[in-house]
Amino acid sequence: MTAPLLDVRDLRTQFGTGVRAVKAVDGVSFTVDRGEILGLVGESGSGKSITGFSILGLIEPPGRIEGGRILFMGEDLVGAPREALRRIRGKRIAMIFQDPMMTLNPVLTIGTQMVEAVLAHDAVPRRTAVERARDALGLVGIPSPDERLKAYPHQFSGGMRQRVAIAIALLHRPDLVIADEPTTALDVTIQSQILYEVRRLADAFGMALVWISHDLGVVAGLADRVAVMYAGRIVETGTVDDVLDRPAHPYTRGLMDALPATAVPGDRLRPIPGMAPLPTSRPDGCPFRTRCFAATDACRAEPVVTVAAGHEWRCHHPIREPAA
Amino acid sequence: MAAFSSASDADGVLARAAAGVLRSPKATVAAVACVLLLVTAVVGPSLVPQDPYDLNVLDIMDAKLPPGGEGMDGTVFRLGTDGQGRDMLSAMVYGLRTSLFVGVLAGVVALVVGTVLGLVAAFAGGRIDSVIMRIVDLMLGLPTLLVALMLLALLGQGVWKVVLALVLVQWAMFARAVRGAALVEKNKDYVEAARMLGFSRPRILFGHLLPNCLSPLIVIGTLQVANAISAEATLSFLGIGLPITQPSLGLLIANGYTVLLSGQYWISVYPGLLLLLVVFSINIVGDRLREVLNPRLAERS
Amino acid sequence: MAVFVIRRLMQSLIVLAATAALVFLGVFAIGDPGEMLIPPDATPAERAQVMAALGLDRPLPVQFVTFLANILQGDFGRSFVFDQPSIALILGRLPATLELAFVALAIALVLGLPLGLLAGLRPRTATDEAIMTGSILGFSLPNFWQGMMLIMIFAVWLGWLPSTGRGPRGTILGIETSLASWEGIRHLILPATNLALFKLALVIRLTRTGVRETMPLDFVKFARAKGLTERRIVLVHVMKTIMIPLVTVIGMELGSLIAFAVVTETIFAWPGIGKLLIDSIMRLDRPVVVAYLLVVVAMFITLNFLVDVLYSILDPRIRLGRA
Amino acid sequence: MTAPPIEGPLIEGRGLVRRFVRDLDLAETVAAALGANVKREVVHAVEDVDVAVRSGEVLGLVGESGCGKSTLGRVLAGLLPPTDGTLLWRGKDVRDLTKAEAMEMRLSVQMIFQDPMSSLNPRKRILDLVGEAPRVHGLVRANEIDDHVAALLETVGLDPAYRKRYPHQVSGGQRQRIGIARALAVRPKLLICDESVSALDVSIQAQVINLFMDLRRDFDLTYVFISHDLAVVRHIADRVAIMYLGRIVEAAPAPAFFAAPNHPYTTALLSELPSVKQRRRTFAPIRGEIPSPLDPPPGCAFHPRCPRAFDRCPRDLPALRPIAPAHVSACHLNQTH
Repeated sequence: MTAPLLDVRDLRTQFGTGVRAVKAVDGVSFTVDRGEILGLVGESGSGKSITGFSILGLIEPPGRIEGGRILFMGEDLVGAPREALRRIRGKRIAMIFQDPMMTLNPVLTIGTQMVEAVLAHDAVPRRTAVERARDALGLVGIPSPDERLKAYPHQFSGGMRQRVAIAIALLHRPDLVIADEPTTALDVTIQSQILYEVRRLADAFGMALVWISHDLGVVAGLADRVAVMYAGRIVETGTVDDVLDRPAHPYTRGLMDALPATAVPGDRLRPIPGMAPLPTSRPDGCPFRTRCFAATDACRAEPVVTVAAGHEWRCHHPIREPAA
Repeated sequence: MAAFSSASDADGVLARAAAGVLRSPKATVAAVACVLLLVTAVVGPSLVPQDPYDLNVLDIMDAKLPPGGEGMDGTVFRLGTDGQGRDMLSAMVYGLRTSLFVGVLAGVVALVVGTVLGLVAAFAGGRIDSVIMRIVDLMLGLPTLLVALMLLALLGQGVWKVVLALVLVQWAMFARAVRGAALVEKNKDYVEAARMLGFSRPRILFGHLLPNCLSPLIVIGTLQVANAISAEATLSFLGIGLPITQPSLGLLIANGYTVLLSGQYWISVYPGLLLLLVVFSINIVGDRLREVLNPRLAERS
Repeated sequence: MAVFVIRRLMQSLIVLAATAALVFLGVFAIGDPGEMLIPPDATPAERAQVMAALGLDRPLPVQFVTFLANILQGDFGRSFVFDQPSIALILGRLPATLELAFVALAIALVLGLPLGLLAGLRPRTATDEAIMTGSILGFSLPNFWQGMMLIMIFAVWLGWLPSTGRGPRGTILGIETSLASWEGIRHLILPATNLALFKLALVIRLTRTGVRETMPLDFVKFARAKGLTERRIVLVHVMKTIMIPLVTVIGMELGSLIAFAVVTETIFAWPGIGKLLIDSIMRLDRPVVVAYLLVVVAMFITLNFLVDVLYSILDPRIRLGRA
Repeated sequence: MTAPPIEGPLIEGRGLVRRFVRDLDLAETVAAALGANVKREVVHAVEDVDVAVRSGEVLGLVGESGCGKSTLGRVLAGLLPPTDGTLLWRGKDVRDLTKAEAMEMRLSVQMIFQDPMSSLNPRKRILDLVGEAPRVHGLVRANEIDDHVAALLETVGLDPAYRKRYPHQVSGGQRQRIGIARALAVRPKLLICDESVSALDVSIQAQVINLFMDLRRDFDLTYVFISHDLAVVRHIADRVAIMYLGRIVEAAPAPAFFAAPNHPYTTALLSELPSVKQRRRTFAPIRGEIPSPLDPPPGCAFHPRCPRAFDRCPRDLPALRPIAPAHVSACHLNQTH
């Protein structure tokens, strides 16, 4: 087996210091292979977005990466020099943000913002950069790209802006794209259009994708593998089928059960009791034990990761269900 | 990201402001200075060696004594004397009284007038809003010092005239800030919720909305008091502010202007330092309040 | 953008009209216009004659129309003191004031932008604290007192620079200016510094606030994610964003510099319109005061209007229709 | 406050229209006269909507952003007067209500908002947030307010000790419960829930949906449940109405609706709904975006995006016609077959 494209090991990112430090990402490990789509799923505050930003070195004070390694094609990005990180950002690893209305600078044209992204990494003539920008716009299905290069972000709808952001991410044909809830702010029909383009482009260019989302449905439809985050940790990883059809961790199971779509209309839903603990006051041992139906005293101890045929979980009392 | 924030900063905007000031050593020192200056202004006349405007105690022979100089009757003038033989320290305390009185009064009146007009503009909307805001634009479009200067050139000197001029040039700032804040708050769901609950308009306006518009008022109010003190001093210095019978710090400085070049620096320098201390202290506190109460910055801290 | 410009143009005209009306009311309706327009030493006969000549015996609305008509023809009345048309006096002194204001603005910008940027990019560091405390001190210093201290220190004690007056003038690019000779510049340094310090403090604050509010925005983070250099992010993305509000304020401040020049010119005996104004107020030379007021307000409104046009060009959301 | 038992709908809108007009100001008029491209703007937020909600039912109002569902909710809530059409409360035109009846309606209809932070006044303690209305309207005696609020908090699943807290001191899900308690405090009949669970995490969303269903049973409540999420609406609603660009394009009892959706827009929405059961799916989106309500397309507003549009669609506005018992749809296709 060849080395994975991205190998995150025991990543720890925290905000602030001392007793009030918020351990947003608390020992996260996962891998992404070339061309693979990994869905990173979790509820708000689970640390999934911070994980994405950590990979690109975009954590700003008072936040910082406390420990762990982020091996990208064998090179450790943690502690890498700023200039080395900059050369990777946008070139080898690109990122798409959640709110398409906010990610483009309102006072610069789309063309300026695309051309500068080309020139940040490739010393090509301006004309070439403009051509590449135009081609990228065409690629993501934006009509009359020549004119649109001269337009400003406010002249685009939310869906179109997200297409522009994807076009910018694709400018350098990166090996990996990290997408942070890129369709959450969009309507269902527009979300579907974006997912269609993403799937098409990922297949065409063989990009790997880390798709960060709170929406299990989107991830189920798009991803090859899923990692489920809770309270700053990954509690379960595996193929989409393994994790969603045969969840081992009670939290994954709880998330699935809470979905209205999985219940009979009019019946009571089965929510996970309680609420996620604050990052400043997480219980010791398994952080889910205060909400878990299977919790015992054993859960006060740190659970270890169990691996079984590519399916991993971090639980003292995994759910054992017969394989379908 | 965090769904909770600390319980300590819960009790209203004033408590938040006070807590914010106390967290900064610099602002705390400035706030203490403000309080001390205020106390000095209030009780000062009973502490200082002479009533500088009682002509009976002045001796022209004591004129222009340098700091530490000894008068004809053996009195030591710590900060020297002015051209009439007046003790500078006493004159400064009296000047401080006048300066603070004019500044605080003008600031408070402008705040009240501006707040009422700003709220009315935000809520009445339509024509009333347009008229009020056009006047505000007009006032803010002209340099305040120029307008005050012109008003006083027309009206003549006097404490109340200076206060009136300062209020006229300052109310618009408050009106615009309150209207801006109120328009933002007005669109929040809690106002709709209050309407759904069948509350009367005054209850919604004053009970629900106004408390959420206080932050900018406190900040601007603080800074405008400093501004008013400074502007009054400038006008008095130019000879069109307060009359010579009620000298503020600005007038004291003006008195020393003519003799400054001949080396009698203390007549201008000491009142100037006191004026600087007053304005600087208030501005430090105001700046800190802006930092603490500015929602755009505070949300992220 | 057309709408924006038209709206501002209409507002400007309204302000101009309102100012004219206020000045008229101030001078003609409140108090005795004769007192303001006739030299105090005139005899009663002269007085009556002048009143009739000026049309002051006619009803107020008629007077207002006459007043407006005279202004539109460039007739702002004659100065009692100089016995010249007051408008000529003002225009003759204007270049000195403009020179002072522009040099002061240049100083404020050249120093203020970098300092504000520095403070904004390093919030809550010692650098930031020092710059910001300095800036608060800057706008707390009473302008006139600060001018006196500058004279005391640099002219009286150190003897480096002249204390008052305008130096020799030369011509650069067809403009008569003090900047043409070193002696002229020496005379300009203290008054320009005095006028600039307050605005410098303001430019620093505005820049810093702008930077601090812009840096956490998503588009800055996205620019980083694109692999842009920090230099380009700050100089292009952040600067362009904060220039838009900054231009407005700076434009307004140029106007207020002209107004504040009243103080600086008085202290440094700079022969501009500000000093003329104070002298005229002291000598009860009302026609000059009226002319000053109308000219300065007109200038001010023109400036604001130009700034608004510039703003609408800078901000694409306005240039291309409503945001 | 008790009303006589009624037949017919609790609240009903007939031909409701709500437009937002922005007239040209003087400057714009001048600019327009000079040839600038400025026009009077009319947002057609709600166009000719008939809607009736029977006592005790849950009507799900579904559509994408900009379709007018929130505006319609606010018109029904009495927050926005309709530009045209009639609103009836218990069968009586709201314009004819006496003062007492109007107040009864005002309190009987309450709204639950999307953003639980913005809908709670940040300067008030939870005790005041929930207790102010019953106190002001004299529903509860002053000395009983505290107990009343405590009981209400317990009803919505909150610790009564929270009375002394401020909204920012509790979590998002708890804030939404406070909003619900505040509405319950005035003993409403009808709750208009505007995207009330959209901002919540899945596990919390399920808790709040359960709460809504419990309250419906315990307090005999009627709901207008506005949401963009068909999965949630399918779970909670008895009847579903789909809006597109200000108009209702399809409405039916929930089971019939989900079993046999009729309108092309509805079928597109349903097929694009993400589902955990579909893996590595091929997405087949409908093209285009929702047009601007400033300038709705002629004929059927959906025709520019409709995969099955034909020559009649840009010409004629399709009417809502019955296609099955209680199932209406506005599509020309229904008449050609």
